[in-house]
Amino acid sequence: MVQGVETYSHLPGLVVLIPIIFTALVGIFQKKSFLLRNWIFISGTALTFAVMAFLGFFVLRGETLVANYLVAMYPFTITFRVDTLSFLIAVVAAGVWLLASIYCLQYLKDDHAPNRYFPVHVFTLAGALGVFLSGNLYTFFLFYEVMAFSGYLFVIHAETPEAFKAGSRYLMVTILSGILVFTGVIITYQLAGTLDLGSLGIIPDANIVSLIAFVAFIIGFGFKAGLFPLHTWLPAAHPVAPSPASALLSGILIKTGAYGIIRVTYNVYGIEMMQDTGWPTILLIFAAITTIYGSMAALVQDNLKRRLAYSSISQIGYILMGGALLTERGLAGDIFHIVSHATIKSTLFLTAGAIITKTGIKYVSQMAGVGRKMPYTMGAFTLAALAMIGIPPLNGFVSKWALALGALDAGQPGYAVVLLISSMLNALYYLPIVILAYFRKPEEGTVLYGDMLRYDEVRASMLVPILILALSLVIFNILPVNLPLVLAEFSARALFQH
Amino acid sequence: MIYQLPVLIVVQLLLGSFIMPIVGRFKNQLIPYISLFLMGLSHVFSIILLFRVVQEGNIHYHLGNWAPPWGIEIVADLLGAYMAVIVTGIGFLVLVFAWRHIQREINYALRGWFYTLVLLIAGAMVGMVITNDLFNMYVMVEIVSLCGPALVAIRNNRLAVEAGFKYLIMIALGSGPILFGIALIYMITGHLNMTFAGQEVINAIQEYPRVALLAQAFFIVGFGVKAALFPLHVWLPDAYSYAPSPSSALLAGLAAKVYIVGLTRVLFNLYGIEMLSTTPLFTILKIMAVAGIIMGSIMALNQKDIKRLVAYSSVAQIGYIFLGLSLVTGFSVTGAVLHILNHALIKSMMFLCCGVIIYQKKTSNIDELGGVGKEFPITMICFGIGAFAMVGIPMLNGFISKWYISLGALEYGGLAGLMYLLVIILSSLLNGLYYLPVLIKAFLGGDSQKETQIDKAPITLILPIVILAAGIIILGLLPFVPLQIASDAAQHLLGQ
Amino acid sequence: MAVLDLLLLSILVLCALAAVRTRDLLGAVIIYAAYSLLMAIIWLQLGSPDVAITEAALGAGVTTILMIATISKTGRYE
Amino acid sequence: MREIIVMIFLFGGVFFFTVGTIGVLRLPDVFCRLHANTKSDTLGVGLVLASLVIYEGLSSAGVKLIFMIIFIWITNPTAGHIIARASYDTIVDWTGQLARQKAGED
Amino acid sequence: MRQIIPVFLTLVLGIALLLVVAEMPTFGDINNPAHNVVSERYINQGVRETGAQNIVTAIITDYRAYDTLGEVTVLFAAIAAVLTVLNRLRLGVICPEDRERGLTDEDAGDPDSKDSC
Amino acid sequence: MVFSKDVLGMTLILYIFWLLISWSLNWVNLILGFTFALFVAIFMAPEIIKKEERPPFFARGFFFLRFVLILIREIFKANIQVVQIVLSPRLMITPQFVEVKQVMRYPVTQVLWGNSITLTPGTLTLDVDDEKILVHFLTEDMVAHFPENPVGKALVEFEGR
Amino acid sequence: MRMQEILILKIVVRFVIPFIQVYGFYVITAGHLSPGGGFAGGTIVAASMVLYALTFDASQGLEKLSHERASLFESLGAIWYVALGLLGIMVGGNFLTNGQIGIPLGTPGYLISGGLIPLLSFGIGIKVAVTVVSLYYSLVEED
Amino acid sequence: MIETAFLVAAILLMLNVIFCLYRAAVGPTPGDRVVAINMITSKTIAVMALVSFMYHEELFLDVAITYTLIGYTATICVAKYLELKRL
Amino acid sequence: MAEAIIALGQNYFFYYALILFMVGFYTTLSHSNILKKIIGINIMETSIFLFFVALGYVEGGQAPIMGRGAEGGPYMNPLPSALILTGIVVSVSITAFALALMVKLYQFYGTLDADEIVMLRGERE
Repeated sequence: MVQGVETYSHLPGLVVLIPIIFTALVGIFQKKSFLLRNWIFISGTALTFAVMAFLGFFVLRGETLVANYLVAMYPFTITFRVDTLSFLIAVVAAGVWLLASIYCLQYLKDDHAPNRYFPVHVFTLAGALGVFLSGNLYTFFLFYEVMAFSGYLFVIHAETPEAFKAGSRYLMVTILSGILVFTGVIITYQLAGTLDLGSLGIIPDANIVSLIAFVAFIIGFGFKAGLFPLHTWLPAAHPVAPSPASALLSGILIKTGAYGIIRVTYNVYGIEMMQDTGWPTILLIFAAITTIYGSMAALVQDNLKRRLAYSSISQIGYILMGGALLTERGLAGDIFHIVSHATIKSTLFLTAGAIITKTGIKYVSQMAGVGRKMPYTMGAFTLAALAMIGIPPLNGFVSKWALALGALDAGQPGYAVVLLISSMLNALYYLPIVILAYFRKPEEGTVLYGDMLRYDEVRASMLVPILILALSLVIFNILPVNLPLVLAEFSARALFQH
Repeated sequence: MIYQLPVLIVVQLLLGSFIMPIVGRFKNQLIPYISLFLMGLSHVFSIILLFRVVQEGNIHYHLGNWAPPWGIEIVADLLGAYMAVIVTGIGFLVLVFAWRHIQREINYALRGWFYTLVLLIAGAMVGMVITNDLFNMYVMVEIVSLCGPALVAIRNNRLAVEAGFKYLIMIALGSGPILFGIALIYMITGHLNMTFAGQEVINAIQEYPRVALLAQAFFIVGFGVKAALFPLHVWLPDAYSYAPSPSSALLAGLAAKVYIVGLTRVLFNLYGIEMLSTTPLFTILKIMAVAGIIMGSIMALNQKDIKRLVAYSSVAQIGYIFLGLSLVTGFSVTGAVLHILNHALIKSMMFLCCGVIIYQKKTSNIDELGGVGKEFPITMICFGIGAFAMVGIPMLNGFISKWYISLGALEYGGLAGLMYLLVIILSSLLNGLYYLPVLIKAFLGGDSQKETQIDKAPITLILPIVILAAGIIILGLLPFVPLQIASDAAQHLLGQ
Repeated sequence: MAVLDLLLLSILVLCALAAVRTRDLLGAVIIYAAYSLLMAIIWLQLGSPDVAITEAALGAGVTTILMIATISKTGRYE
Repeated sequence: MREIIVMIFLFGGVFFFTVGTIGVLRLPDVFCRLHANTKSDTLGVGLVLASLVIYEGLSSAGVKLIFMIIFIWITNPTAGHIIARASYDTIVDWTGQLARQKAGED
Repeated sequence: MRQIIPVFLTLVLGIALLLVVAEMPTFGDINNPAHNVVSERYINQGVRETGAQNIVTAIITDYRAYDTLGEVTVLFAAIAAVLTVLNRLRLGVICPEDRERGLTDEDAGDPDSKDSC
Repeated sequence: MVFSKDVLGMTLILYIFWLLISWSLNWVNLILGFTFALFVAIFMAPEIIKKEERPPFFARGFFFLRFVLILIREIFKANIQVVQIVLSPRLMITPQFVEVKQVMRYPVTQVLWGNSITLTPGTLTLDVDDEKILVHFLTEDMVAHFPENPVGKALVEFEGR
Repeated sequence: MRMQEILILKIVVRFVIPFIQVYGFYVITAGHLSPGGGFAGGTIVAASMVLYALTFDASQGLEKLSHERASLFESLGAIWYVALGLLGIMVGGNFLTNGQIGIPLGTPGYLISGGLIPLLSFGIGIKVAVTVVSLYYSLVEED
Repeated sequence: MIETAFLVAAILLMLNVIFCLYRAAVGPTPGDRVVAINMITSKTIAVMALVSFMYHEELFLDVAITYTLIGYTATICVAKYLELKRL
Repeated sequence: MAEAIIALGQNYFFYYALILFMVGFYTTLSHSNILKKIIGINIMETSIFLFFVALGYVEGGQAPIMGRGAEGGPYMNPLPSALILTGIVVSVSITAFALALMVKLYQFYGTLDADEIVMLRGERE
């Protein structure tokens, strides 16, 4: 693969445009026919995924796809730029999205407001893909806000008081995050005179103003990502959202924050300045705290989705840590962990959703016997939990390995220790669930829907996405070429090119 | 003929208002159509004028063929032509809106006067933005000032009359300082034409520095009262919230902006960039603008009435414009000029949305607006677009101007610049905090089972809102033309 | 002339103060009429008879009467 | 010679004006003050303007002055009259009684 | 509090003005900046150029007649505002919905017949 | 008939007024003045001119002139009296209201008489109608001297009685 | 006691009003020769009408000058002004052109001089007079 | 010489005006105030005439004429208001 | 300070205008009575007119009316007078409108006191 050939192509724009068009289509047709709506819905996400995957041919050829729109409006130019990093995360996002879409057809069958959910679901995809494919900070910020505000509709979907409460918090965080990112963007523009993300390091020199911008970026994205002191919205928002939405929120949307931090650190400031100034150390420390804190907090949660949400926080800690280590292998692990965590956490949330639909169980303590009732679902859950803990050959292991290597490269073995501790804590809060589900008999009175002991799996349309996701945890790692890892390494190398 | 355009726009609007009582004697029903026609015509003229100005530079028009220092000169420059387009365009949309809406808020015996006053105020606003003569500007300011309270009090209930009276008193208190400032400028320069006076002021400042400073202070205070600069805004919430919605849209969207343009012209044309960037008054102005941005937002937070909320948000937005102007950098002035347009669009649209809500629900209390979004999705979506534009979401026009003002703050440099940036950012947050609950309540509150339906309001109510919302989006996506004009106008103002 | 000017101006200020301080609104308006009378002389002193004649016509004929008309429609005392 | 006449008329007028002013200050109630107003002021204006007429002669200004004298002499008593009329109904005079009762309406 | 703010503002204003007046051009001086080429032309050429002896009238109705148009407009605005506020002169328009309620064009003239708002 | 004798007379008076005020014999001035005088006369004559209210002014002009002269003399006297009253250390006044009989026949002469009373010594007219005049007297002795007021006599002569 | 029963006032006002009006018209038309002009003259004329309305009754005056008629005159006055301004454009000049483009100025010092100035003053005068009276009636009129 | 006399007369008249103003300010009834204002009006007319002769500007007399013609309108207005409590 | 005193000797017109301005300003702000506020505004505007016209004064000048024989001497600057004529009209218009609003306010609230009106409004709301 050769890096650096830029090809002008409208395909990235198309990728973002398709979901928007399908949002409109879903919105128009959902009154007409239930079935038609579903087909349009699925085909929209599928088409997006297909086009996204098609971009892979170019990326694997080493080309960087660039598309500029509204050039005259500089600096408000909408630029898409697909390099390996963008492609990798975006294609995972699109894939997870497609699966979540298939899943939610069944999940939201008896929902109270499907007419809101389905368009928003597609529209948020546009936002997320726009963020991942953006070629300059303006585009990034634009789609970041679009995605964030449509994510609000995920959070408050249930329209319960808790949902609104969580929604308010989410909204607050979104606005704060938005304006902080805005601050960073505008200071960047002021300092650099450009917003282009194509080069490595556009900020000319390190001074107090650029530090302020950096901090603003970090805090802004940290809000979104759930960095330790800024994470409070996350455990509130994830449980109240519908499960596919939680899967997307946790799997994809919070990754935009991490993605943004990577972009800012490596593309806006550049590795040299970061290494010279050592600013990312702040991030590193907070990331470590986040890792430990998330795991510790997850231990004491009884609500399943809440536990998963805290787990997400802890995993975000890994990701940010990988970015902040400023080593190539650490970055590769970071990028790969974005991918792997996206799949793992989506799996976990989708299974949690499946469990909730079928049994109504929301708490870990009630989960006894679920394994027997829903073996496939619980199997997928187990697989994902193991991946999260970091059992080889699951992809969680691969990313953690790479991260640990990165930490060692950076000469900071302490962070590898943090990884280890966190992994152990992961085991401590995931394995009990599995054990409970498989080896404990349900107590009397906890039966919510039907017989807990009878085999009663969810419908295939929900099960298939879960299984595909679970499979993807393994499949890439047992193939001869671990394609995501290769791509991650490649993009990490690209970001380290001087 | 095209050479006569600048004055024709003004005169035809004024003439239109003069003939209204005569039309009313013979055929009442013609009044809306005539005013719509005239407003539309002047919009077309303004656009032609703008094109002309863009192509060929400023149009200097000498009233009565008297050369400038002796006669009155109209200079249709970019800023003026641009404002004329805004004024007539939004005025047209407001008139379209009012055509069916005023039956809710104005006694039918007074509706003809509403059209008369709208034409008057529009004519005076256009006349004010394109004039190059200090005293002529004062006269036009006074017409606007007189029509404003009348448009508030036309609702003829106790609250509206009280608000109108407060508005009138404050505005009259403001016109005194303006005239005094003109007198002082005349005293030290001997000219009323801004170009000539500006040339003289450079010399006069050496000899009479304090007089020049005092004149500046008077201009700022006078126009500040009229444009509701923060500590002088006391009339604003009542006036905007008790006025009929089309009036509110007109006053908040246009009148306040026009005053700001007047102040801009006076200050920048007379004093020149060097003095302005060093004058202590601009520091005070900056502080006032910042206070306005923060306090306006904070006061908007706990409003129960949707029009009042939007009105308080005006205070904050006007603070933005003043901040942009007082920073006196290329970007910030561009941003301020741009924000004049953007805020005009947004605020007019939001008040018109409030008008639709009042038309449909006969209430403007936020607590009673649960689920309005489901009942009138188009209106509330437009309202949401406006709110998001205020917050500064990209792709909406509010972002662009906010961007430029922030850039200006950074360009201003130093810790102060960062502080202004912080204020702008903080205010975005506050904007979000007070607008989003309304939207959430409108779309998600109330009876969730209510079936979504198309707005029942007449098309003439929906259409202006939709056009304005489309304008917000289009100007957010493609801000090229206004941006170019604004930056050229800013360059012109800054004398570069 | 300056003596006359100063005298006139002083009386003018006195007049303004009296108009402002009078509790009886009718009295205030009447004194305000005197204010405009003195103003007219000052316009003459300053050599602008046009303004003086306008002020004369207004002060004697319009402003005062409109104010009294308003008082007659409202109340006389503060 | 003419100047002396002018001066006499002028200061005569001023004298009567002064008397009127003192009267307005000293006299006890509206009606008595009106006496000072109507008589002294009318004559005062008349004398001052007449002095100017003498000074100027029958030019356009003189004619204007004469017109002024005529109009003042017509309107000033009328004004006094209607003030008295208006006060008559509404005002308690200086002796503390309603003016109307004193006039023998009983 | 109510009294303090006006007093304070007035005092500030007064001090500012006091300081400024000391600097102003001398009253009545022919060499003041205000007596410049503009007023010279009005005085010297005014009669020839406008035909009016009274230069003030020449200015308000010829040199600066546009201001006078504004003045006329101000008066028009004032009377329109007063008639509006006091509801004296009807200049009504009947909207379609009013017509559905049974109002006719004749009603547009009558402010008291059926209240619409 | 619009152009009655009244209208024309009024026009003439106003025209003279115009000419004296404008003090110019330019032809435009003449025409314009006449136009305005005529305009005002035509518009105002129905309101202004009521023939039955006034004695024949022009026929008895001499008496009117005499009345005016007597009036001026009386005004001087009145003012001297006011000076005496006002400038005396103690106010020697005994104000009182007295109704006196109306002697005039025409409204116009009643008005002239009323205003003359106001202008003449120590008296102030308060009310005028066909039967009586309400007069405010400044001092006691003026009440006694009131009937022999020369102005009244002159005015009665002017009325032609 | 009704105001219109005050004989002295009634007759004196009736005597003075025509003179005021003629003087007002003089001030209007001779505005370019002597102090005054449209506004002052119009106000004087208006004062005469107000005087009339005060002395007799407002309702009587209102019959002569109803609000409808007054607003007609106001509009006509303003339109007259604008029309004279547009005349400037007709003859090839700018708005409100007077002597610059071909309008004869006449001899200074006479009533017909100054081109359009007397006409403009006349329009203003009419408008102002009617406006002031209309203001008075608006404020005074009983509801 | 004669101008000085005019000036002195005008100043004396203005001094009178101060006292009239005192009456206008304290005058217990509106009637008193109106009387005082009436006196001020006539003094003003005289002063105006004097001023016009001091400056040799006979056109200033137009202003004085205006006052003589309409100066008592306000008086009538007040009187009518006092009598009828309306206009 | 010394220069201020010297200037007082010459610029007394300006000083008085400013005093009047302050009087009007203070009245408008501090008086709660509506009519007083209106009078205050009028005084304020008049003071500005005074100031403006005083700018046009020329020592020993004639009124700017030509063609009266005695030509030649310095003339007053006619421009301020011309401007002030317009200004006076504006001021009267504002006064008239304010008075109309005042009548209406009295009809609605039954008082002329601004504070009381605010209080009454608060009660009704």
